Amino acid sequence: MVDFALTHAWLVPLLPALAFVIIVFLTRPWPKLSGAVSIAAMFSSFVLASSVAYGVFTNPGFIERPLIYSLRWFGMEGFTVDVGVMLDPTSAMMLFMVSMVATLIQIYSTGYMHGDPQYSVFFSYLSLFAASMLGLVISSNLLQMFILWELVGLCSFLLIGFYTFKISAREAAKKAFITTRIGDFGMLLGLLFLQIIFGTLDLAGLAERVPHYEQYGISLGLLTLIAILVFIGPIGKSGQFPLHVWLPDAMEGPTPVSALIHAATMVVAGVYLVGRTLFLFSEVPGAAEVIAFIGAFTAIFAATIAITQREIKRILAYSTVSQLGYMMLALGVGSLSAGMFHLWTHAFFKALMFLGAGSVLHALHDKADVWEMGGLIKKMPITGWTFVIGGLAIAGIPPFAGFWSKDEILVVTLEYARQGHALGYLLFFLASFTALLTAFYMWRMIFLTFFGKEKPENHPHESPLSMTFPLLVLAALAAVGGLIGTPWANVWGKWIHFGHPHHGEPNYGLMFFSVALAVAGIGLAYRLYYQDEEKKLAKQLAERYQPLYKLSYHKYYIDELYQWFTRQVVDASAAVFYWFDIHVVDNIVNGLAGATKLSGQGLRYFHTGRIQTYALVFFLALLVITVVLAFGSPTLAGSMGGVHS
Amino acid sequence: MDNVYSLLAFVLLAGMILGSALLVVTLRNLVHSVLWLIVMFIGVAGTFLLLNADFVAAVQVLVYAGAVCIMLVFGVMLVQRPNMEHSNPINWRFKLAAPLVGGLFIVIGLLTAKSQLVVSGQEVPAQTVQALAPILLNDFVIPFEVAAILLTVALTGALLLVKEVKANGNGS
Amino acid sequence: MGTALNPSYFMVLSAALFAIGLYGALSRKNAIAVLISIEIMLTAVNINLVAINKFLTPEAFIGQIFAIFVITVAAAEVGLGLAIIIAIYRNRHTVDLDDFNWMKW
Amino acid sequence: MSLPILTITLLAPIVAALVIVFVPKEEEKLCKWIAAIGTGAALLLSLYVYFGYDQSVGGLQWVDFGGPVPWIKDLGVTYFMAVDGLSLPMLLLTNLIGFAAVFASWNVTHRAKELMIYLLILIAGVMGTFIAQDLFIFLLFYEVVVIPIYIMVIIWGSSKRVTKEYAGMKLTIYLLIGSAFLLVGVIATFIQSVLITGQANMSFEGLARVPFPEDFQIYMFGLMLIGFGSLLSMWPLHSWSPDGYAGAPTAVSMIHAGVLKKIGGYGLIRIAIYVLPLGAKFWAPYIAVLGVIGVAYAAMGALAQKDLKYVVGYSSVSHMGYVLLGVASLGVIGVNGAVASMFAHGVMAALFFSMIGFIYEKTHTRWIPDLGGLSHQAPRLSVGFMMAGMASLGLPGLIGFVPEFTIFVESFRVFGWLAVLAIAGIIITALYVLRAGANTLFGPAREEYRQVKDLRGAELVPLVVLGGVLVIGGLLPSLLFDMVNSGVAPILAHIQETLQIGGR
Repeated sequence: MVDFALTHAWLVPLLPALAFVIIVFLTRPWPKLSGAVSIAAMFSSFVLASSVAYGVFTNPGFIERPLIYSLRWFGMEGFTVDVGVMLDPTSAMMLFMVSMVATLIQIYSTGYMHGDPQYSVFFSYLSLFAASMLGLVISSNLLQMFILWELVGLCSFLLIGFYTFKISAREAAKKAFITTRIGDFGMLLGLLFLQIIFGTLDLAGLAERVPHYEQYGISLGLLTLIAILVFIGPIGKSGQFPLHVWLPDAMEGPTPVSALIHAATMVVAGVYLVGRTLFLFSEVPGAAEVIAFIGAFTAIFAATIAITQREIKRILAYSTVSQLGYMMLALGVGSLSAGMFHLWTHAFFKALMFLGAGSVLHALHDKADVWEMGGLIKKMPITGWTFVIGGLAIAGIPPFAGFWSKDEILVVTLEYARQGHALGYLLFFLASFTALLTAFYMWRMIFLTFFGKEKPENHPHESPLSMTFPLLVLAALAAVGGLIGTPWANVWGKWIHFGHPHHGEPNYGLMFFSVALAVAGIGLAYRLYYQDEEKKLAKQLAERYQPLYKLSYHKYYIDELYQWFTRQVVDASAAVFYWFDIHVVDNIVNGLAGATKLSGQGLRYFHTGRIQTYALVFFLALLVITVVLAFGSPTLAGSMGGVHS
Repeated sequence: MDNVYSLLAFVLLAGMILGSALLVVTLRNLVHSVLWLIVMFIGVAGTFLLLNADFVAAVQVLVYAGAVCIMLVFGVMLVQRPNMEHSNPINWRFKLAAPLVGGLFIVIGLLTAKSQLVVSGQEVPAQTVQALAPILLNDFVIPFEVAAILLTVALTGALLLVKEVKANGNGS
Repeated sequence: MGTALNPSYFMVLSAALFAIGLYGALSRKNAIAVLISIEIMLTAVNINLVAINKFLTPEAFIGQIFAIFVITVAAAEVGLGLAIIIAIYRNRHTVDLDDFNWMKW
Repeated sequence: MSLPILTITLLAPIVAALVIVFVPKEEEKLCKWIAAIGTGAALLLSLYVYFGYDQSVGGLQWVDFGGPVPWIKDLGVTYFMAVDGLSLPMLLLTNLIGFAAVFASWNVTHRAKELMIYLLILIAGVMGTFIAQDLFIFLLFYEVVVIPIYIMVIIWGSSKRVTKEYAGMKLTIYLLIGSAFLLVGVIATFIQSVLITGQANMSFEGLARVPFPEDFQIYMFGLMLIGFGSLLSMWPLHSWSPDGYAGAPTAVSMIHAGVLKKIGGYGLIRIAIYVLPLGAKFWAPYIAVLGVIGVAYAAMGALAQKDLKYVVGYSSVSHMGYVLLGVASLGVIGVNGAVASMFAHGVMAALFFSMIGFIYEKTHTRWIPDLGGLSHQAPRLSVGFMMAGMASLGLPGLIGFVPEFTIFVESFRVFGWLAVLAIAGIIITALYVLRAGANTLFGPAREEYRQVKDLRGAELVPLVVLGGVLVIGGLLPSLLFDMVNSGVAPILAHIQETLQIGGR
């Protein structure tokens, strides 16, 4: 089984793809059947992925020498692209995680989407998404990865815009696609550079060649540029500043989508890509620094926005952006292990919280403002308590999952600073402060939503088992999922690392510091939003720091800026181009046509319509020609001179 | 002395042809023009006889002097108003046309004078019809048939044209 | 050559007849007169053909056959031409060619 | 190989057209079925030829009548029908789109019989240009194409920003002016070849072997560039494209954008570059610049449009910019990409236009602000539209991406940062395609389109055929690329050889 799984890992993405085809062409009219097909395929895929993971994690050889098999996709002289499978601990972990979360979320969706007229379509999209994402994870080639990366983006577009009757959903879908497209443009350029310079896009091949870049005749500067170009892709996909704007809007999609795509899987594709190409970034310290800074900045930036948002899914979205920044930071300071670890734990607790939020929305009939909720934990105990577990995990309270991964990131950042990197301590400070803010805004949300006074106008009820079951599973994972990466027995770091495995001594001081931050954040939230039943203090603070509050509430007006740019710059220049086209280019053409017409109009007066005049002119011309031919030129006249028999 | 007679005949025929042709194109009365046209055609037929082309001469008399002229007279009568006196006016172009045709005549004449024609010296057989028939019905059978079709088509076309207009005339 | 008949005579005769016909075709207003003038021009050509046949290629008879074809076509042409003129006359009540100017611009 | 299969393929639509001539015009359905059978037969035959072509051997295959059949001896014109890896994709494309176009016109009731006849003549004409290996025959078919186009636009077109008469005239005149320049270049080239070699030969292969002097090549290439460029809607000779497509009926837009335009690119490679490599080398940078301008300029133009057909019209100009860029790279990878891109664009543009045609048929408008929410009433239509749009913006997994990427690889290597501007076009493309697509299909369902019916029966054929090709070509690009490569590689090898000899 395990050997079969290892050699047939391509079946993992193929099964959901098949499910997609089956649903689209066969079972669309029967929603229940479609859902069953989709879940069955996904679950088989999960089983297979587990076997793959088992196979990989029992064979340490895969750490250094990944299992790769591929076949030629297309090619020509000087440019061949293979597609294939590359299995190492990192991809096996992702494979396992993605297929599991996807399975859980599909189960959840049977409850959440119950009765939706587009039920089958929804499951077909989910299947297609899972197929693309799993394919991305096992890609052995950057172009293959890019292709699936784009397909993932397409699914995201379709799923965000799933409620097609909502204009906001439509706009959000467009925004998501176009914003990530900008990132893809940079990435595409980077890939082109890599292809042209190194002659391959195979990850293994590149990993071999990039360290010897000087032999390929390029400077460190160019390599830095390439690395940054490649990184623009993840900036778009993983919602890093300044291309983060689409992610919060993406919450227009159904909640399972938000959980699956915009928390657990797709958005981490960027992180995963950076992890996959870390051989490139580790060569160029400049690019790595850029990543670290963008990561850290995104983390704090999104956190400051999240503290004032009112919609439950939006808060979670900004928290996602912030956590993704965290992962990037870890990768930027050179620790694949820490970044992937946070990706792993984050997938569980964030999926959990999104699904919990979905459960809440389901119960409250899509009322999303946290200020209008309260006391829900009494009516929805499973949702509430699992949500609390998620909150503890993300805030970084031991022994929940988030603590270990966050601690790991703080450790590596501190080490990075200690190695004498300029501004390394700034990174550490940003990371720590973000941790504090994270705990604060998460618990602000939890207190407002689940605790405090019940609102009489709400009639919440607990969700069905199909929805709570995934919550319970995810809660369990969020609680214990981090234990494989404790500093005392770092199984995680042993398997998933780049370069030399990380053997950090447990840093108790830092651990304490991190817990203190989390507790402080929670405490602050407790003081402001639980103890203070009228929330007077919170309101007062908002009053006093009105400009800051507004800045945060309006997300630093970045959306407005982009909108202004699109409207006033892009559209306006498009209008200018169009004006130029119909008034200049076209008028040149029409002018030529007009000139022709005018000359025709002038010449037409020669056409008197009197046939005898024509004949007169004809014979005059004949006479002239005859005279010229016969008497003008001696040679011609000679030839005209006689009739020869 | 054959030569002298034939020369004399040529001069007389040429005078008859050119004179009547000039009258055709200058007379004001169209009916008179047509009558002089018959004279001209007969003159031409005489010329053909002079040229040992008896069959062509016969055809000339039959077709031109006979059929065509009759048709023309009918045509004139069908379209012309009762007043025949000025039925054939001259337009402004004659001032240009006269020098033009004069020039054309001179040029052709000059070219003819310059040409060195190689006269074969052989005589044309006296009986041309026997010689013509096999050529016309063997070598030229396809053009011959095409000409026949052309005539039929022309006849039908003419009928159609005239008939159609009549129908329209009734209708309007 | 003396007094013997010469092809040049016939050619000049033909040229003169052609010129007269052309003059008529260009200068008359009446469409039928123009048709008549065209007949004169065709006849002129026929004289030429037959004359060349006699003097240059007496054996071949091509000239005479050509003349016969020309006569045939001319007859057809007169028939059709007259039909057209009559048709136009029925519609326009004129045979003056200068009034036939609806083909202009 | 005794059967002249290419000639049969060429004749299939013509025979169908002849049969339709004898069908009473009231029998519209029968006319359409005959047209469908004719184009379907041609499609099957061309598929047979495509998959029967031996790529490992390469070169001209499926030669009709065993070789060139002399036609006009004095001019060296021969009836020479054969295909190689360059013409085969185009042949297949023609028949795919032709077949789909018949079904896209399924609902036309106004003079349907004549429409089908012209459509079939058009298809046959386009096909002929691609399988002719003789310059004269190529031009002959090229001119054949012009006539039905004009008539079809005038009779079945629609007037929006410009009247259909204006659009038809513009389209036709551009085609004719292009062909006039082309003709001058071709005739001069032919005469020069006679002067150099002393014998008349009009086949492409024969002409390619003639060593033309460099100056001559440069001038002639310039002429041909104007000719083929205006056909390919190369900036600034593109302005017929949006107006023409907007005015034309669906079938004409499909065939015109889908394949007729590609005659320009095909001719550029097959005739201009193949016969005049030194001229190509001189002009390549200019072509690249014009291509890049075309990409950016037309993409911006498309962004400003509100009429769906104008969006696609400008977008096709933009895509042709990529093709030009690929051609201008004069490298195997780039030219491969350009040819594959022509194929890809043909399929997607045809699908786009057929879907727009259906939208127009059902809603009587193409004005984007008036549309919206169609995905509720017409999900299949929306799928087709979105597929075309996604292929157009180069979504991987559909046919558009790999050719585009291939072009990028080569042009980026050859032209460096110039190509970046073109690559940036993908962002603008995404912007306008998504705007057009999302605003038409998504959003709240509109009351006035409540009665809109989804695609059914015969209307599904364009979606199935072209959409299927989009997906298959996207997932298995080697099907297309191996074929293209077998045709392009020898041509470029020949060019490289010439350049090395003539390069001095």
